[in-house]
Amino acid sequence: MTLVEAVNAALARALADDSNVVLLGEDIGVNGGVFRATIGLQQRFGRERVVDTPLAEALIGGLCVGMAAQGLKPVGEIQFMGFLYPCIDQLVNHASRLRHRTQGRLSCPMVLRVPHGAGIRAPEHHSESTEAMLAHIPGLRVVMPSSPERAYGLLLAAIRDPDPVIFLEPTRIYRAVKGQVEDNGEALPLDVAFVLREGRDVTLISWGAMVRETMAAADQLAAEHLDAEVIDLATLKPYDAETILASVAKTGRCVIVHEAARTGGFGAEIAASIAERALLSLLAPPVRITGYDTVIPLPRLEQHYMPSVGRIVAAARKVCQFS
Amino acid sequence: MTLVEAVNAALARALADDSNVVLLGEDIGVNGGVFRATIGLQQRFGRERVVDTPLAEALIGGLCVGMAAQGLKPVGEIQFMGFLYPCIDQLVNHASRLRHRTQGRLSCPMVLRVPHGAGIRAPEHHSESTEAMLAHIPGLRVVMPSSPERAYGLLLAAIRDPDPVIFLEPTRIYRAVKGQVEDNGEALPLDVAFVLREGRDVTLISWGAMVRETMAAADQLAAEHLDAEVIDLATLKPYDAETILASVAKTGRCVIVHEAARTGGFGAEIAASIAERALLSLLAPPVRITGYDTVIPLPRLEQHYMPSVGRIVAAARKVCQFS
Amino acid sequence: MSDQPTAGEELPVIARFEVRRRAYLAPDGTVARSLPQFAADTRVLVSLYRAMVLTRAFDLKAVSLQRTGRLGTYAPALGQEAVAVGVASAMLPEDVLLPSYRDNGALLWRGVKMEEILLFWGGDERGNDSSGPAHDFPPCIPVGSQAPHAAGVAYAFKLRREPRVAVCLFGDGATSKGDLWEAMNFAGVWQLPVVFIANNNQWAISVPLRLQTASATLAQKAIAAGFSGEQVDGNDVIAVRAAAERAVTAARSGKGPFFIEAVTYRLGDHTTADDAARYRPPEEVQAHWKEEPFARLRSYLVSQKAWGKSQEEELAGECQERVEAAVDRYLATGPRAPETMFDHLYAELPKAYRGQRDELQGTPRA
Amino acid sequence: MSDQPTAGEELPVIARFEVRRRAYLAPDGTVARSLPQFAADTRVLVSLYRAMVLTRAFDLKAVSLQRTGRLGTYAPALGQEAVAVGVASAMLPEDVLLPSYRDNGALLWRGVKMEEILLFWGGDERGNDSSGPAHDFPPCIPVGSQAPHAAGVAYAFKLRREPRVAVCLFGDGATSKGDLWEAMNFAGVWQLPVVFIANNNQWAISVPLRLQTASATLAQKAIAAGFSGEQVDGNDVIAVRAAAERAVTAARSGKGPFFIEAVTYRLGDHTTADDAARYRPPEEVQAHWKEEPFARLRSYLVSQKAWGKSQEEELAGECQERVEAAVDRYLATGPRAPETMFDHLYAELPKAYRGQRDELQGTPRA
Ligand SMILES: Cc1ncc(C[n+]2csc(CCOP(=O)(O)OP(=O)(O)O)c2C)c(N)n1
Ligand SMILES: Cc1ncc(C[n+]2csc(CCOP(=O)(O)OP(=O)(O)O)c2C)c(N)n1
Ligand SMILES: [Mg+2]
Ligand SMILES: [Mg+2]
Repeated sequence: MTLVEAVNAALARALADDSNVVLLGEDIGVNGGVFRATIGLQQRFGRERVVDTPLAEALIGGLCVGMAAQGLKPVGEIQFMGFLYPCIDQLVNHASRLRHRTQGRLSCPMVLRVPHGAGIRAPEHHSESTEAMLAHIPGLRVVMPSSPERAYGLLLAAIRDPDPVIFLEPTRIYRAVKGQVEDNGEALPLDVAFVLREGRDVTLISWGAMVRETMAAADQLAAEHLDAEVIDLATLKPYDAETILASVAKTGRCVIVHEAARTGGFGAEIAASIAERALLSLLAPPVRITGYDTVIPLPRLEQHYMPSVGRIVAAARKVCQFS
Repeated sequence: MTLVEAVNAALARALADDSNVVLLGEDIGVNGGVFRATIGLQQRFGRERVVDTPLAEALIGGLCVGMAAQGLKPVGEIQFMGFLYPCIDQLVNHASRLRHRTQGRLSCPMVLRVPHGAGIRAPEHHSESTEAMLAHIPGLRVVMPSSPERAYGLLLAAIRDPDPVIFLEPTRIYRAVKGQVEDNGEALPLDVAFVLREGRDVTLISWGAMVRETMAAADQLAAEHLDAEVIDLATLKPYDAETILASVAKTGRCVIVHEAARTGGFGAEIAASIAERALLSLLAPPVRITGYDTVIPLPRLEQHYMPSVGRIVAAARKVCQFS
Repeated sequence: MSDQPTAGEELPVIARFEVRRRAYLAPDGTVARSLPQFAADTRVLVSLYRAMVLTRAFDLKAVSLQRTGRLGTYAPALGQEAVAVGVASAMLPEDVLLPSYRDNGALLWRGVKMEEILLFWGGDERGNDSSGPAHDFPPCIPVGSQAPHAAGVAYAFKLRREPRVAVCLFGDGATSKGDLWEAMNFAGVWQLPVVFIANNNQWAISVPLRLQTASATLAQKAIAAGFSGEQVDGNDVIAVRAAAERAVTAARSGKGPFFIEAVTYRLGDHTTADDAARYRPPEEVQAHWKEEPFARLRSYLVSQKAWGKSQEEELAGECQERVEAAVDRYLATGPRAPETMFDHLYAELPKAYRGQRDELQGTPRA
Repeated sequence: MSDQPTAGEELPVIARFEVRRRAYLAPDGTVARSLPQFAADTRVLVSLYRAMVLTRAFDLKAVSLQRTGRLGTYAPALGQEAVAVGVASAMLPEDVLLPSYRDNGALLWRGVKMEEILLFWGGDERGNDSSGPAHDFPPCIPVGSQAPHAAGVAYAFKLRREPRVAVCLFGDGATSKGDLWEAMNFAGVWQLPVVFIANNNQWAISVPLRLQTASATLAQKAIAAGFSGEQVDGNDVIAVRAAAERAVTAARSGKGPFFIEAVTYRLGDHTTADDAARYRPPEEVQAHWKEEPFARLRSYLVSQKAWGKSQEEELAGECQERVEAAVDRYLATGPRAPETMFDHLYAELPKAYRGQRDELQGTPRA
């Protein structure tokens, strides 16, 4: 099953299990979504539970809040992350704090699915990776899977969660990776990082599509007899500092990898908390390998923008040589 | 002159000096803005250059982009930071990249002024400090003054700058501090941090309203014979890492103070870059003293949310004792 | 290019629209148009009058609490009481109200306690965990942003085939916001049971209506979303209730959304933080005092022998008492422990933030 | 509550609106309504026809480039050529065009080179540093978000007393976006020289118009902003140009904004990444082929002896040649150095980012 198929399977399962689940977004009905994540679902669950909305992102966010307050479990889709911005108002001012501002009288069990990131040679504004903007907002959860299994299990968890979850789906690996996924309705835990590979020499931390290059880098490093531990952060907000700190306590060295622009990216948070809470175990500076501090370029240069396996390997090597 | 008077003086100066400067926002005309930052300006420069807009923040951002592309120098006002969110789309997708996407054919010399932060016992949604969301966006400048002098000089610089600048004005010190400001039309440099107080023992880094508590903390520390260096970051994007690193190289210890929620706040970026580039000079972990990871509470509890002088002093003391 | 605009050309008309206006009681209390059915029972009108008087008594007290430092910034509804009361009186408890920050008349009607409203404006979140219908939304501060919620709520009703209606209140300024537009458009497409009600008090802080929009009425904005709107005299509580009742009933029976523009006037400052004298002449305000909603209804009730001086005095005393008692309860509300700022952030506070909460524990209550 | 909706009540009408429709040439090329002045000169019509043919030739080629891996995702305008061409032909060079991503006919008319358009869709920012008027906006991808820019541009014209007009093109889907609404409302208040033109091709990717909005026409949406709109037959380039010319001329002379709904049909896929057969029946598309904009204009020109087979063949050849030459230039465009991704990010790259740029230097060009 590909990652996008896993998303589809989780949505189908949630729709079948819970009549309160409603999907809404642009082109998610007959068309099955521009990435086909919702294919077949309108046919199966009807056009009232799989709703083609007008072209309006603030609306999609706000509808989810209203539906959620009424006990539905809306799962909205924003077509690309570049079109999420008009919806941020609804996320920050409402979704994230409806429970808090009413002291629990109302709540907002919604999920907003957003295809994330670059690398699919898409047009302008289609390749954004601004997860750090969301991970700063108290009251939200921000989740990003890096494999079909985790897409399935984390999406089910997100839908069942009683609070708002932004579920970022890395388009670059929608179809690029396949995995064995059992459609058994079992959720994976939120707020927990996954150790994808154990190692002693250096900790590599990443999330979403970049986990792929990070794992490839670990393979290459192994060939150089450097034993990398790889952590998929998976939930960015709230994130699992314990797993990271435990790993860095062991390795003393770390490289954080993300696709988003460097300055103020979520890697800064990880590096800061490592410095703050594990300084004495550090044998080398925590290094961030990230996208550059420029607008994500159009396809001709996008490959040069995203961290390559080579850059990760070089950084890890350097970190390991540091003394 | 108070900070808000300095803002007013800089705006008046800019309007007088350059006929391309246009102000726009809600209630900025006859009313002079809800904080009186634009008082008297419509009277003096006319209602076409000091424009009362309809109640629409995405519009204000987008108008600025259109005006700027035409060679005007729009200075928009958003009434409170909590109402900036609908405008983020225009900032991220357009203002920040108009020059880049047209490869210099068009540009966007706009300023967006936004009252920032808590501490004035204002209603819900009026006390936001989400500067980290903006400081992550390539192509923007994000500036926050901490005194009347810097408000005057940095705002003039922002208006004269050929690129978009988000100018965050800390409401808590709009009137709380007075300073000698000469209305001489002289700008201060952007992209540069200000060392407000030199010291050898610990570096305190802050921006905006929190600089006040940070300076007070330095005074208290001095009484304990701890010699704190205080840096006002002033420009958050792009920020002046050199000044910070030079200071930390000297002191080996630092406390970063901001009002915004901790996780993914801009303090993370500062701490990360210190860890990355100055690890070996660190004598103690870089510590962040910040707002909590919860919705900024309504006035009854807001004082407990914001970093207090006491928290800063305690952190600095601990950092200095670390070995 | 031709210099001649082809203005003379008579192109065929493919669509026609009109906006109507509803008003019954003239400012002097005479009946300008035969009253709607519900008004035949003067007891109903008395209940509306009483609610308006209570709203004003509460409002005046809230302003004075603010002036004496015992309340935060507060947005009075002076002169606009007929809108909130008229609308609320047309709703059923199971309907959902999505109010703005100036609709306390509606909140009170629906059972929110005065001390809860004070608590909210006094800077305490507990005020929003109120005694009104549990499904009602709290007052919305970011202007217009509650409109998509109203559409979402109405969608839930439609999906579950529940005969319930979402009622969304907002100001003239809000009609400039895109989110309101997006919500109305969606409501039109799905024929949702939602009523959009613009409280057109003619000012958005200092911005007069003519700088807010060029449209001749606000009611006509619904045309863009493919449904109808109506203007009502917002100082005539009978007109407001009649329009709201008609719209709510239609929505409840599947006839889709409706838009009501209630024209009134903000006789007071925008909020206690505002000084309206800065931007509008006292004469304008004076003139509008002649149209405010109390006098006309009272005159009418008196003319119907349904009201008199003694009732008026009794009501004043009763309101005074109720307000004072509520203020006492408000002022007696216990302090909060600072760590409660983490309460209800999530259903269960994630482990990651428990340390922060602990850090706050033990700091003095506020 | 009264059960009786007060439907019988005839409330007084306080505002009336109508929407008119403009169309001249019937699908078979006969004249359904006497033509506007400019059409008396068939050379003008021929120039429009030629521009439409070039647009389609370019479009078809772009799609085939994409299919063979030499271009990125591309949005063809098949069947909608009359809108972009008609609108552009009504503008002056000093006016500012704010196009969407499907308006290449307008870009070409205004002097943008085909290789520049290809470069942009080929994934290279240099394509937007184009040869059209330097003040025109690049194609806007986030739907509707260029509308506030158009208002800002028009505001600059008004402030400087320049007789120039901003022309904003967008699709039917865009009319659901709040930013368009906010921009129109502002344009109404300030009576700005801006023309809003909805290219109503009846689909927004897979969403048909009836799920996009309940409004009977898109033109009526202007009523909400306090100005007028008109529907035109968007397959009749004469109607589009006439409407645009009238609106642009009026705006230029200070008469304020106008809204045009050009009704046409998207005969092709939404983009090369889309397969429209998934969501609409081929019969619908077939039926609309009978109304497309070329045949009717050609028939009319032939009937006027202003066009014939030989011209048609010659034009086809000429377009073919121009397109091929442009494709050659596009494909021959040199690679870019990766560090150029930092060029034009700011007027001058801040010191903070120079190290990142340096890091990229020396990596292979693309
Ligand atoms: C989105 C947003 N922008 C700005 C504000 C600040 N503000 C509060 S009330 C107000 C005016 C609202 O006017 P209107 O909608 O007419 O309602 P009224 O206050 O007159 O009842 C403004 C600008 C806000 N609350 N929300
Ligand atoms: C704000 C935004 N949301 C979503 C998209 C994705 N998208 C691209 S085109 C399109 C449909 C646009 O429809 P319409 O406005 O009718 O223009 P058309 O493509 O038919 O010319 C969508 C949803 C986008 N580009 N921008
Ligand atoms: Mg108002
Ligand atoms: Mg369309």
